Amino acid sequence: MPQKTIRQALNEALKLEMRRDPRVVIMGEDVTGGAGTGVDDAWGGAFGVTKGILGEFGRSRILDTPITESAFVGAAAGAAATGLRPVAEIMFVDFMGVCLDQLMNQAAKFRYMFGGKAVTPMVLRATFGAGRRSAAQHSQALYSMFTHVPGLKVVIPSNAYDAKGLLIQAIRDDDPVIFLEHKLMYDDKADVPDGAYTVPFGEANVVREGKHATIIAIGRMVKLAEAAATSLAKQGIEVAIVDPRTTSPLDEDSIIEMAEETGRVVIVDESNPRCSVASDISSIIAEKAFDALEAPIVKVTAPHAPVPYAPSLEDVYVPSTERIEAAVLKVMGKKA
Amino acid sequence: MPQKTIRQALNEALKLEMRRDPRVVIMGEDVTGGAGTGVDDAWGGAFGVTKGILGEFGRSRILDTPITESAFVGAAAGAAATGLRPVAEIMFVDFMGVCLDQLMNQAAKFRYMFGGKAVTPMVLRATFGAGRRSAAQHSQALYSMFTHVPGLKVVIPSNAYDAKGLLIQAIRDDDPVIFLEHKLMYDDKADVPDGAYTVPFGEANVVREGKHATIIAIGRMVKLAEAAATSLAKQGIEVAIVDPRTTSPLDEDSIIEMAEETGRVVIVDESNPRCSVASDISSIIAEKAFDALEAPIVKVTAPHAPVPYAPSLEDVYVPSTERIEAAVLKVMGKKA
Amino acid sequence: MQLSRDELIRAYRTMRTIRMFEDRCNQEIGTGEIPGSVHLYAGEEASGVGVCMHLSDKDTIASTHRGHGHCIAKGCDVEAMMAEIYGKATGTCKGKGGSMHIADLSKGMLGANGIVGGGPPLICGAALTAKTLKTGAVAVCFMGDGAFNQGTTAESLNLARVWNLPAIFVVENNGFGEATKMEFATAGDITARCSAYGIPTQEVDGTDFFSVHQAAGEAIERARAGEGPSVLHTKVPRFYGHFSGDAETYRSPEEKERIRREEDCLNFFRKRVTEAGLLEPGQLDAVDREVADLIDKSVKAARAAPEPDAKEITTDVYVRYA
Amino acid sequence: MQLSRDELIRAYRTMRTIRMFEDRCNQEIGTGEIPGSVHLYAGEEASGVGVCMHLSDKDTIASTHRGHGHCIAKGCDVEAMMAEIYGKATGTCKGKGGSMHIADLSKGMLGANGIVGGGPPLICGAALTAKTLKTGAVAVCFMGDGAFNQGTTAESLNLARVWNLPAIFVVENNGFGEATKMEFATAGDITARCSAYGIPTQEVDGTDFFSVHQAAGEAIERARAGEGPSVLHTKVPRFYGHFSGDAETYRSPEEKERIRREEDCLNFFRKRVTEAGLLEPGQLDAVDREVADLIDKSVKAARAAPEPDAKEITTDVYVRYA
Ligand SMILES: Cc1ncc(C[n+]2csc(CCOP(=O)(O)OP(=O)(O)O)c2C)c(N)n1
Ligand SMILES: Cc1ncc(C[n+]2csc(CCOP(=O)(O)OP(=O)(O)O)c2C)c(N)n1
Ligand SMILES: [Mg+2]
Ligand SMILES: [Mg+2]
Repeated sequence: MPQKTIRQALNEALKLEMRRDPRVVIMGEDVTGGAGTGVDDAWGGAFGVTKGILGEFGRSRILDTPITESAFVGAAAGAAATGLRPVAEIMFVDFMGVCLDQLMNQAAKFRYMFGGKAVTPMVLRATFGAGRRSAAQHSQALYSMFTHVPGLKVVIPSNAYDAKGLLIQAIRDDDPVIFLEHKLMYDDKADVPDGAYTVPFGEANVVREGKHATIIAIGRMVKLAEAAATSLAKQGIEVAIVDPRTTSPLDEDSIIEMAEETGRVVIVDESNPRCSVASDISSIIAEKAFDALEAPIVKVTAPHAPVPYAPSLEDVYVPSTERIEAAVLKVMGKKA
Repeated sequence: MPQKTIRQALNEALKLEMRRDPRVVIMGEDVTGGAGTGVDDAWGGAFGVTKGILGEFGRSRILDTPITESAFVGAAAGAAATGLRPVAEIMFVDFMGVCLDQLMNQAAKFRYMFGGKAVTPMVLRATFGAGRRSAAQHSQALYSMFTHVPGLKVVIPSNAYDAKGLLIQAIRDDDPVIFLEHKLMYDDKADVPDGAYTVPFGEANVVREGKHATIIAIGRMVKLAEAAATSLAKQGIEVAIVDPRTTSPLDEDSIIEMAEETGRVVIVDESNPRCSVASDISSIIAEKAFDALEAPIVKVTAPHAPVPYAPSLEDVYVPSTERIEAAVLKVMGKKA
Repeated sequence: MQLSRDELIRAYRTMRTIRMFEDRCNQEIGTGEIPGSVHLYAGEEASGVGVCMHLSDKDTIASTHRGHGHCIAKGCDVEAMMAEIYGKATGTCKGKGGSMHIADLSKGMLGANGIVGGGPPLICGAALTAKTLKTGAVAVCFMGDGAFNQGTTAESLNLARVWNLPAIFVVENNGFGEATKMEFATAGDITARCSAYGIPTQEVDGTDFFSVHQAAGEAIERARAGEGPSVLHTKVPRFYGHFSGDAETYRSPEEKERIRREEDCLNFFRKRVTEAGLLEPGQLDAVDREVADLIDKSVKAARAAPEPDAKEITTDVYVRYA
Repeated sequence: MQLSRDELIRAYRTMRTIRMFEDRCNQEIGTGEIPGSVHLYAGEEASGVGVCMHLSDKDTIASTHRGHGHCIAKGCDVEAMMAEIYGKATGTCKGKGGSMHIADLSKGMLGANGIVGGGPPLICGAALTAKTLKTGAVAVCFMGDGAFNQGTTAESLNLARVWNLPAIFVVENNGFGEATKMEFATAGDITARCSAYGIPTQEVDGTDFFSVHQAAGEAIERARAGEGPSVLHTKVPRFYGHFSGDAETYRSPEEKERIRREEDCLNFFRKRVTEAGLLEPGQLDAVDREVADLIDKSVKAARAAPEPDAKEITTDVYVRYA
């Protein structure tokens, strides 16, 4: 199978769905880029994900916007409720601060408020995550906040195969979806089929089996967990890794099953710790796998602090393979 | 001691601090009301909390605003960073959707981003909570989202005494504070001294001692927990009740201590369940009081759904005394 | 624009339906049977109806917290609306939304909205749908003078112009945002602020159905012809307080009486059509009786209707979840 | 407004410092030693400096992602700024903020800002502080033409007028928001859109220090006199790409060269003051050398400075927590 980057996988997903369904449109700041300059498709999105779409589909299907997130996220919601299937792009998820209402109070609540009579098939793509020396306003995770919101689905792919399948699912899905792409992972490669396929929501991926401990990891943390697992395997410790892929819906069954199998759980989540996906999953396991737990769950997260700029700080801020290894040893009652 | 309502207690707190410190100013929509009509102080805030302040302090200290939450929440942040101590009012916390950026990415992050050189003593007051037939966009709790945000303090008083002391503390505090008032509780009375006093942040209140189980309850849920405890006492079940009062900072020590004392814990939080304060506290207890827990923690929360309008739905949506009682029985291994 | 007798009757009936619906809501709020609070549109009828007379179910409107009038003008079922306000299972939204969230997408009604300024971005989206799928439809956003100041409005005006959307923004200026006068809260001039975006903007007397109808017709025609957005700035009176719990100490009873006497769009309409000999007073009286019956029936039906079942709490959150 | 020789030298020195700082950042980005990315202000110097020449440390400014120039114009320490950009403990923000968050409240610099449109509300607050405490200070918000469309800007213009704040909004129109032309993204006319709020608005050539200085002086004088807000709309060129990683395929190298040749505010300034006999070329050359030394020293110091200690991760989140 051809190896593709996450960027390519996402680009393919968008093109395939745009070919398949004329109602799919893209909107966002510089999603083509160069508007008004005479040069077409100058950027293709700040991270190049939407590059080349203008050429095939024209400006009626991919729309550059002014720098007004409330207007175009709301437009995506209003368009979705009236018959399009828009994919809006927010460059950095941090910018949701200026337009949260249109996602949280409008799109996500339409169906319920309107008694089940609205369908709002919009996708909001955004980059997230620390590690790029982008400081406090361009590095947040924020998916914990979105997971809190009923009516919204939250998708966080950890590899190129899932990225493509989950994005196609998101576009075909009839509910509003926030789709979060880690900005350090666009060049990560995996085997990705050329055709269209979907990865269902609410189905965790068991990335690795292992009998001694279970790591549940989100987004880029899956990769770090795999590195930790490889290193731990050399010490004879076999860890299972579960990637929920979507935090809403959450595949509780698989998570609990895997937690029960080993009785020892580490959760790795790069977001801030309070009211986080890590604490959410921890609380679910602690309640539903109570009898099976042999040791307290250990969470590996960012600290309760904004993301710092300096590399010497950011590198310690983000969970690392070393911290994951130490957490596994701790949950197994061993010294690091 | 005089009995006062929460409304009166908050009003007193504001007046006392405005007398004490000329830098304290109030701003918000209709915080006086009637601007431009020739009638002064027509509303005193949508819930009457700021009534009577205009008369004593004049329009330079209490400012009506246009309906532009981003502008005036940001103005509060900018004013705080330059020498005032503003108290901004958002009528319903749900409206934070339109202005979250100014709180989350600006005020809460200034100090960190600026290397510890900024002080942003602003208070954002807002009403929250379900039960008033106000439907999905006027009934949310949202404190779980705010608790997630580093740099922000989150205060949720459960009675008039705390309300006054916590608001005075919030105004004197040098960090940005979101202060959440349950809209069904403004007429709740308690003994409230006339003078100024503070209730410190990060110190839970042990509302009731009890050896069989521990209830941790937030905001209005404290009252329901007390009713449940009274009813359970008749059955010979003695439950302790802990009111964290502030979810950020959170008094982990008291919570863990009380959890360890009984080994059986119920958490009552009226917010949506995912990535909530309930799951946060549950996860902390499950990890730090692991050996003491005799049964899985039980959370009593709203469902993962927006707040419905119809009384027949809303009354079942919000946690009730009955559900709390049932949860205590469950955590004690008894049938309801 | 010429209106047939049938159209005139329809316009009058719709405005009268709104008026009686609102008067009755106000009355029923007093009985304590309506669970929530309501924001009444009485006095503003000619604005909503003058615009919506041009629209079909394919066209979309977005409304506000003060949404009953827009819903009725856009064709929502009046009985279901009343049941919704009573929080009943037979309501437009099965009782889940209430007064502030009445919506019926089959009628092109994208919802009342509890968020001031929530509608303008949404209507850009509805207009984009029409433009992209070439349906020939237009999208209309109603908003208040208070909502006009929200950042979302400014952004949406800009976006609608930049994307050249078939969108009409109707600023219903009733002089108040809650208890605050428009003049206090609004810098400069609403009409000028809209024109500066390069958007055709017209100010009209919102108590005169015919002026609104004329101006709206031109704007909607431009939109359907691909000429992009317009703004209509209608000046209207607000007969009741801001919401059902407003003691309205900032406005004298005399002033309210004067407004009801002198600025009633229904009186103006009746006078105009009867004096011009277009309709007989008796025809209008008949409409009044029919509407009164409808409202009465709606209230009775709403009272008798079942409450939604508790199981409904967790339905309709998603189309599909898991 | 008359400027003394010292003031002219100061203006030139500040503009030259900005230019050299930015050129050097651009160069050092190439070496890979600067951890993050930068948005360079080169070309726009006369706008920031023309305004800030009127301000003291008591006055507050809010800036943007393109903030180095505003920081320097407002008196932030250049060495500390460079160290900040290098992510060092000696930086303005101890390395925690980086290029997009340089702030120094002791200088009245309320921060660069990573959120487009983040500044206008904040500056309303700083202006409110001045007004409430009667400090006589003013508050100035710099923003780009892209930021001008954000809802926060519209709301802030309205609020500043309604509250009659001593606030000046400087729209630095460099013709681009990222890779998108201003003309594509902006409906109507920026100047007209501001005037419509009833706010005195002046459009000036932002490459002409003297025009900016004159217009800013008048606006700031009005603000200090209690006459409320003003807008300055300065037209400026952007010498570099949007940010350090921008390949700028949407602008030809020839066009960039032409702009640098024909629209350089520093050349204009030099020509004007030397031709008018106000300053000698030699004086300006001396400034150039001094500034070059300063920038050199800054880079060397930044390179040599220690990184922040890992313990700093959780400090400065709160003044006090627990
Ligand atoms: C974002 C937001 N802010 C504040 C409110 C509270 N609120 C409800 S209606 C209203 C006044 C709106 O005024 P206007 O837009 O003129 O409409 P009108 O009520 O006059 O019809 C306010 C402030 C809200 N619902 N949403
Ligand atoms: C809320 C928000 N949206 C988008 C961005 C991404 N972004 C950074 S700079 C920029 C362009 C800003 O244009 P303008 O205001 O004209 O300033 P200039 O870069 O031209 O100086 C954009 C879109 C952001 N930082 N914040
Ligand atoms: Mg109004
Ligand atoms: Mg620009």
